[in-house]
Amino acid sequence: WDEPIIFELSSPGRRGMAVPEPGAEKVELPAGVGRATPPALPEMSQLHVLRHYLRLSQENLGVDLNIDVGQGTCTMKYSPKVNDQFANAIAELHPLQHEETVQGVLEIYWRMERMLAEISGMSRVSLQPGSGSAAIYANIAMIRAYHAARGEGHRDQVITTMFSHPSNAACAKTAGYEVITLMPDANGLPDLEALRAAVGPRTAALMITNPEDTGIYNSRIKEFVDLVHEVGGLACYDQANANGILGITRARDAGFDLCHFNLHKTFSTPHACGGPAAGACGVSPDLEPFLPGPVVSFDGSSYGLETPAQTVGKIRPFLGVTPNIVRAYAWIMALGAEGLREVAETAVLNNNYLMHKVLQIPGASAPWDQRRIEQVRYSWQELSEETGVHSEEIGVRAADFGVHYWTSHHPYLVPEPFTLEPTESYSREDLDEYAAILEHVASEARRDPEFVKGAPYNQTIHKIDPTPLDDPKQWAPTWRAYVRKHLSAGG
Amino acid sequence: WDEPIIFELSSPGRRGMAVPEPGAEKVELPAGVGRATPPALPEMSQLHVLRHYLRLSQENLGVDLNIDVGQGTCTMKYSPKVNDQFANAIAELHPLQHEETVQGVLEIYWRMERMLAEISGMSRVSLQPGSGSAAIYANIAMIRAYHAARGEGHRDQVITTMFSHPSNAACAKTAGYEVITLMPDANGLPDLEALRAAVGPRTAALMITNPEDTGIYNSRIKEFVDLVHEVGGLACYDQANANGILGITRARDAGFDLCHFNLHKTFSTPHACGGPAAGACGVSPDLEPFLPGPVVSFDGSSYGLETPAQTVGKIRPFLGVTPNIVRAYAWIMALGAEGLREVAETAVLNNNYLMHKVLQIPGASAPWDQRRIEQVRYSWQELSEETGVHSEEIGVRAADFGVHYWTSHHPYLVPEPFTLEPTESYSREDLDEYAAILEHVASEARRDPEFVKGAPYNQTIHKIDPTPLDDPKQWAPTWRAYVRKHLSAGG
Amino acid sequence: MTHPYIPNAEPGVRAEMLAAVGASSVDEFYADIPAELRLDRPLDLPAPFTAERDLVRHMKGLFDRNTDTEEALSFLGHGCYPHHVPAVCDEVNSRSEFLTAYAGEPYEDHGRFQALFEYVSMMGELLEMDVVNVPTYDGFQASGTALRMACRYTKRSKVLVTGAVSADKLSKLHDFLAPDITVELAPVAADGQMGEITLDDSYAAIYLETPNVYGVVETRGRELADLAHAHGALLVVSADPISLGVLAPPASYGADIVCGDIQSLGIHQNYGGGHAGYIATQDHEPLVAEFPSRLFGIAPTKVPGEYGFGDVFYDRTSFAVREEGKEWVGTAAALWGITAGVYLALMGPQGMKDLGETVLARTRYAMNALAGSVTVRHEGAVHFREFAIEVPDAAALLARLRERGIYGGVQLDERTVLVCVTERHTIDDIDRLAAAVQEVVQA
Amino acid sequence: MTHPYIPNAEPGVRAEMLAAVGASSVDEFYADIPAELRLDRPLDLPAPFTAERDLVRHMKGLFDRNTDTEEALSFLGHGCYPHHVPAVCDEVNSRSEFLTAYAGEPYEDHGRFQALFEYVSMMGELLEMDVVNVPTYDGFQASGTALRMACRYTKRSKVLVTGAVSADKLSKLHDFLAPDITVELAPVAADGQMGEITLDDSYAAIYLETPNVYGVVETRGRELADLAHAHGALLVVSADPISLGVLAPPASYGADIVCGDIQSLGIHQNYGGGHAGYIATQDHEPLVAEFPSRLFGIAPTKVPGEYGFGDVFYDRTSFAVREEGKEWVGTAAALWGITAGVYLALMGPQGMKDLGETVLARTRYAMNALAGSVTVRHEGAVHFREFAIEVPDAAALLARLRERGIYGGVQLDERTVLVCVTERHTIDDIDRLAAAVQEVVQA
Repeated sequence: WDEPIIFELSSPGRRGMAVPEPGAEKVELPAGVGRATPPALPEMSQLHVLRHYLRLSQENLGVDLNIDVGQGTCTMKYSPKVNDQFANAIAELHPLQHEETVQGVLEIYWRMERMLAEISGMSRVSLQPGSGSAAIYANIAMIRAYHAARGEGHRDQVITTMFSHPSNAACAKTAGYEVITLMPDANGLPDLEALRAAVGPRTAALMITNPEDTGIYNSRIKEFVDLVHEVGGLACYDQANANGILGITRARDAGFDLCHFNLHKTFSTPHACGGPAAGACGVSPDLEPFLPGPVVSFDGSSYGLETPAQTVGKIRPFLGVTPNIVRAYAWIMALGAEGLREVAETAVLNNNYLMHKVLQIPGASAPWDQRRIEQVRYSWQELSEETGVHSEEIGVRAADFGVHYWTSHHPYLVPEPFTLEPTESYSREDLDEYAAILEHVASEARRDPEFVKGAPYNQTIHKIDPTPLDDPKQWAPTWRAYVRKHLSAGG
Repeated sequence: WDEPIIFELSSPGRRGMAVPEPGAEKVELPAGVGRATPPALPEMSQLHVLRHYLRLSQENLGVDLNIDVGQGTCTMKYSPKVNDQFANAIAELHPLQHEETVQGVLEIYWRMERMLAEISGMSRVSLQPGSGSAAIYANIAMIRAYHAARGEGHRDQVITTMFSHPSNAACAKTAGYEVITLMPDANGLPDLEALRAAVGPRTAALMITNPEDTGIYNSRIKEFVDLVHEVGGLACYDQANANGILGITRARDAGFDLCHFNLHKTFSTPHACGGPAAGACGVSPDLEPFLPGPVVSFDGSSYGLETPAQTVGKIRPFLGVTPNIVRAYAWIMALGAEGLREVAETAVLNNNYLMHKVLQIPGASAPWDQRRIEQVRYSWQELSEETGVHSEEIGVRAADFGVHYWTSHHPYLVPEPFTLEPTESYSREDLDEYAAILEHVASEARRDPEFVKGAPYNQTIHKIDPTPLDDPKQWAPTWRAYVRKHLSAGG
Repeated sequence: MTHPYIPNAEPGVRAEMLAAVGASSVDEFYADIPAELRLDRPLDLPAPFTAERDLVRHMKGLFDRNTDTEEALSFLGHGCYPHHVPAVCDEVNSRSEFLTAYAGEPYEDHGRFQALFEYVSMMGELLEMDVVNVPTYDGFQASGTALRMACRYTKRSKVLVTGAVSADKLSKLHDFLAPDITVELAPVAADGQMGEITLDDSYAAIYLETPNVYGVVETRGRELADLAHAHGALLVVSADPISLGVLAPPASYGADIVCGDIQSLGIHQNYGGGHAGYIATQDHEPLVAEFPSRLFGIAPTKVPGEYGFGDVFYDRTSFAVREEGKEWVGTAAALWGITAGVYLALMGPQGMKDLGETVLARTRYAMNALAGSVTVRHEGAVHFREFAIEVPDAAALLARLRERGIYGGVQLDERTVLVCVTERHTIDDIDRLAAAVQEVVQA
Repeated sequence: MTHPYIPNAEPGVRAEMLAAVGASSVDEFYADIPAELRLDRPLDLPAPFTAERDLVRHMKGLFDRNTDTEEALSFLGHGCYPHHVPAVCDEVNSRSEFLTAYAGEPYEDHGRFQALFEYVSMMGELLEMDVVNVPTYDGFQASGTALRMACRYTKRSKVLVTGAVSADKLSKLHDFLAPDITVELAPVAADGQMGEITLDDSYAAIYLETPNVYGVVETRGRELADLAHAHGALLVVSADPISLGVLAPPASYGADIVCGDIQSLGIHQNYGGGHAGYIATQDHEPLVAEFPSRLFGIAPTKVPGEYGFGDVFYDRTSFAVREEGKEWVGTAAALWGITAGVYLALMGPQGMKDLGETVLARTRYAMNALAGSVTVRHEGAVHFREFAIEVPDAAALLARLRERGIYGGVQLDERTVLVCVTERHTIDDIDRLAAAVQEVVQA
């Protein structure tokens, strides 16, 4: 089914939910304070609201339903169902309950922090940020506060790399820094010489990922860190995705001062169509005083909350995205040290196996002849030159077979990119099937490029004309705007 | 997707669930007691089991997803989601807990019994039976015990009607009775004269529905009851579906001695692909001693369990299908007396509205020119004679439009039957859409009968060849039978 | 106010619909109901909680007056068992698509047909039998029907039932097999197994349970099968499928019909609302003909390689032929069948074996732990999950344990308590029970 | 044992895969990691609970050490609110299809695009504004971004912020607006509203909240809008959307940017994990250009009448242009947006109005009930859901109430407690609080 827009299902006088009667005298509002006209929300019975959203859900494709290896960089792994039950167990906790009434949840925070400290080699961890990008921002805020506290507020540059997530650049900019971006060298790695040229007294920090979205591990990472340290800057490791190196190598061991994890990547919390997520910031002892507050403390018998001395303040309300902290904690506890290493090794094996299969498809390549860790940014350049079919179109056509890939592979340095990341969750049979689908679509592209370009064919809707989305006269970011611009008599 | 059979997804050594280690000395089993060869169950990781079943779920169509008015006699109404939360709240109660630890659930049973007594006019109600059919069986068991206790064990005939559910006949037969079935008269109603001819000293009981599956209310129902009483028999009302007469008329008011409800019909518990359901038996004071045990008692301050003096014994384990008792209780409590009457009236209005629409479709008819209460057994006889397309084929083709109807409309007295029951849950727009689909398919049948007969076209699978299902050499009631008969080298 | 559950109760819609059908009021539709049968007052029901929040509040108030087996430490079993329920089982059986579906055609409800076919197929592997029914209500019904099947098949009307069976199930068998079938009870031997019996050619079946009501694993199945078969009777065995990862499937020692309850397989205790019954035989047409339940089988479709599903031998059923069918069939317990299938798929052969071993070991551990302070019955037998203890005053012991937050077991008679141990009970739990029992007994 | 989460950890599969790629061991894939960076020991982590049952047991042990707001009677609010969560909201947001999806293409994830488009559209109706973002993290972030948008739009770098704002949010604003934006704080008037201010042409925005941190409904929005506009500044208003069934939408009195948190709309308290932020403006291109978040819009497809969806004006974002984008965008809180949409669809206009009236009435009732024993602040103002009371020792009062199973409110300072009342609190609940407070105060 292709569900109508919910407003089209409305009928006056219906309702999906009744509300308790006041049971007390009604309050009369002063003139102008009360709402004049009721909002034009849909009026529907409960079954009809439910049916609408259940149908929409069936028009969506979660990890649980498909071979979700095509969301490269996103680490779409299995989020165990039992962890959802755990997350629900804290649904009715209020974040400002007195500490004595939330010892269990505080203990989870505390234990989670200690485990992430061990995994990263850092000394303390904040679980407050609401996502990886928010954690990057928190790290930058700490970097800023650190330098300011040392009277080095003049450091106004942050260096990052082109293949690090755009949030590294964007958060630094938001926090007031000038951003210097290192381009990859001939091997697809950040250019050490470029860094050497970039660092100096204005350097506040280096924000770097390793392996970057290319999947290539930068062997010289410690040299990068050392170079920044030499000029008094801090080194910050974007470990959004640490899935391939859990238990193999740690941020602090390479000298980093700060790092962050995305709990919805490496630590399996569900992506939820785009959040809520959860981030974690790990810091070395020098940065501890600047952590966002509060953090959980433990006196040996009970847990409490404390605010670091020179805290950057609040990154978000309260302690963090607790349901996801609970899920990630349970996930680690289901695996342990040996299990985490098995996760990493299997993810890497899966990636190399899939790469082996994909590179056998005529027209597919993996730029730079390098080993890969957990993911690979591939290219359809060859196929595209031959057929005129673009990578995005191949991904859309693959959706007709119940899988797909995502093409928002900023930056667009690799031509006709597609990034696959099989994680540890998928079976060999899944990887074989995925590769077979890509091979099938590639052969379709050769046989009948226009057919592939016309995809999708068995999705809810057909190929979209995106023109109105960038035209202020036509765009419709809400239904009321659409009605006004496109449906009204004068429209 | 069309999911493979789960055995085809197995790969040696995988598993979906780990089990706690014994933590105690292993028990060695005597020779022959232990299992010799492991069962050939699938070996799959957890995600893969989940994915398989989620995909299967998407190949299924619940009330929540469609306009489910085509399961006539089944009363597919909205089962409120909040009631599922309530049902889950008793998941970890053991049925043999001491009464003092289950006062809440016993109170629900007690209050539910009192409400159903009021709705039926009966004096006591047992909630033990696991379904409507089990409730019919329980009623027959009580009838048998009642007559036996009065020294009238010679009564060995049960009279029922052709349009009553087949379980009335089948349960009576199972309990050892000879079954006499009254055929409908020219008005589609049970024939009073036939009953007069059938009753006598051997009559144990009359098992009758009203309105029957035709949807026609039998105005002379009290005469039927009186006639049976006159010969010393009992009158038992199959109220599986009481949805159209809630608060309008009651079993006891027409003189019935016993009745039953299906909680998954009238009282909204979900049908769950075919159970668990729940039944309720209501009885007049004379039958109380024979109720299945235990029943809940209340001494004014606390609830307990007691076994009726001359109980027929256990109909099923423990007290009943508690999750459904909880759901049905919550449903009544959300509606109250006024709400129940609104349910009935709206269901009847919806039925008459839909009948009005359906009868406008050329080729559709409603045998017998009578008023209808909650449902109608329609006929495509005219269309079928014209086009050769059978009712079942039309229902299958309708499935291509996301709705369907069920054709197990025992007995097959009405030619080319289809039974629609819109309940109170669907909106006028739903009914319009449903009628429009039927009209569309009927016109397809006229235009291109072979096309309709070849349906379905956009379901998971295509038209089935049922031949092997009735051939002992070919049938495969399990995968192992299928492998043996159809896949093995010699097969 | 239009009730959230009744869209067309909205007065405007209602008026338009009435107009469309040409009726002036809903009363017209009820014209066939005689006045003397009409209820002339509103039903006398409690005031409703129309607001969901008010309803939640009311229900929560009731639930707060229960103390469940997660809050107390429970050793209650006796037909309803506290095994671990995998989260995936809950996830699947709470899917709207399964939970709210009826039982439609093999097309739009293909998923249900396949899920249930897979369930019976996995049960078939566990049981080593080729025919398994779509679940009936519960193990009681399954036993009753299995015995009726045996009687119909052998055309005899007497059955010999193990004495090591629960009183409740026996009550069901008596009710359900009456009036035409005689139920004889076999003695229980000192070792807790079914005792010595003699048979003649008038019996339709021997009915055995394993593990039986005392948790004792019956080890003389082969002998009983041979005895039954020598007299033209069938061996009917009721077995909890959760034990079959480690225990021999009854078919392997000659059982003709195997039956039981599947509540153990991934279904919560649900205050007794989690039951479903299975019945299994080999693929022997005359016996298959005696199933009252639905059987699902594979059928080809127009497209080669596709699997369709449908009812095997539908004309056996009362749906098809009313009182001429075998017993009756109706809405039973399909969702629990789907759930049990999920459970078996998650567990796999290794999981079932591991689980069985853990249950065997912990049961034995518990017997040893309690043996210090009370008498453990049938100590020499193999026990799976349950065992009986003898105490001076069973009710008093259980009351004292309850005060300590422990549901110590099910009282079988004044001096006997049945204790249940599963993989859910840790060694610590068992030690806690043993310590509490000792404390109570010594007090 | 092969871990249930890692199918290819099975040794046989692993060996075959290694062979397929021609590697002798997984170590080969790690050859680029220098030896000195390799961890030469296993991670020092607690022993795992591989069996789901063991994990459940461990987690349950932790959860048992919490006492949540269903177990206690809670009047805690202050940014996280205990409104009733309809079961349908839980049902929809726990659907695997939504819960585990990423954020794919508009085709295979059409459902998500539509559900979020519908969410922003319903918010648009509630707010009477044409542009609403796909949710950002939370209301704090929404306020920070709204002010940054105002600064970018006006090209100014000073904002005037109401003093009636929570300390935590102020902390976020200070951190997030530094270093380039100056934050000035307005006084709080005696009636609890934002006090007298003066403005000049250097300000980018006036920032107001309603209901504010004291639960007081601001009634001078129109004046403030006029003042801001007279100086070329914007009026930015943070409002809880749940109040807008009864309170005038800020756009109606001239607000240019409206923002806030949607946790009230069908999302559990989640120990602070249920937040998501909204930002809304009219359809004014230069202001739309300043959104950092994603905006979804309708686009036609090849088939007339079909609705497709996509990103509106994507090139604003950091996804597209890195540091040249507006702030940053990442994984935020989409699922809560979908949930809030479900909530608004269930409630409809009448539900939102009824809810607002019930909250207004019960808040006032609670103020009156407590006024007998403590000082209720800002009594003359219109309060929605919260109000402050003054007591001799706030911490002591709350501790005494806790002993009585009541979480009496949030301590704002040594003498001030903020009390929160929603439709979840019955009149009985409020009476119970009032009685307990009186008892404590008089003791």
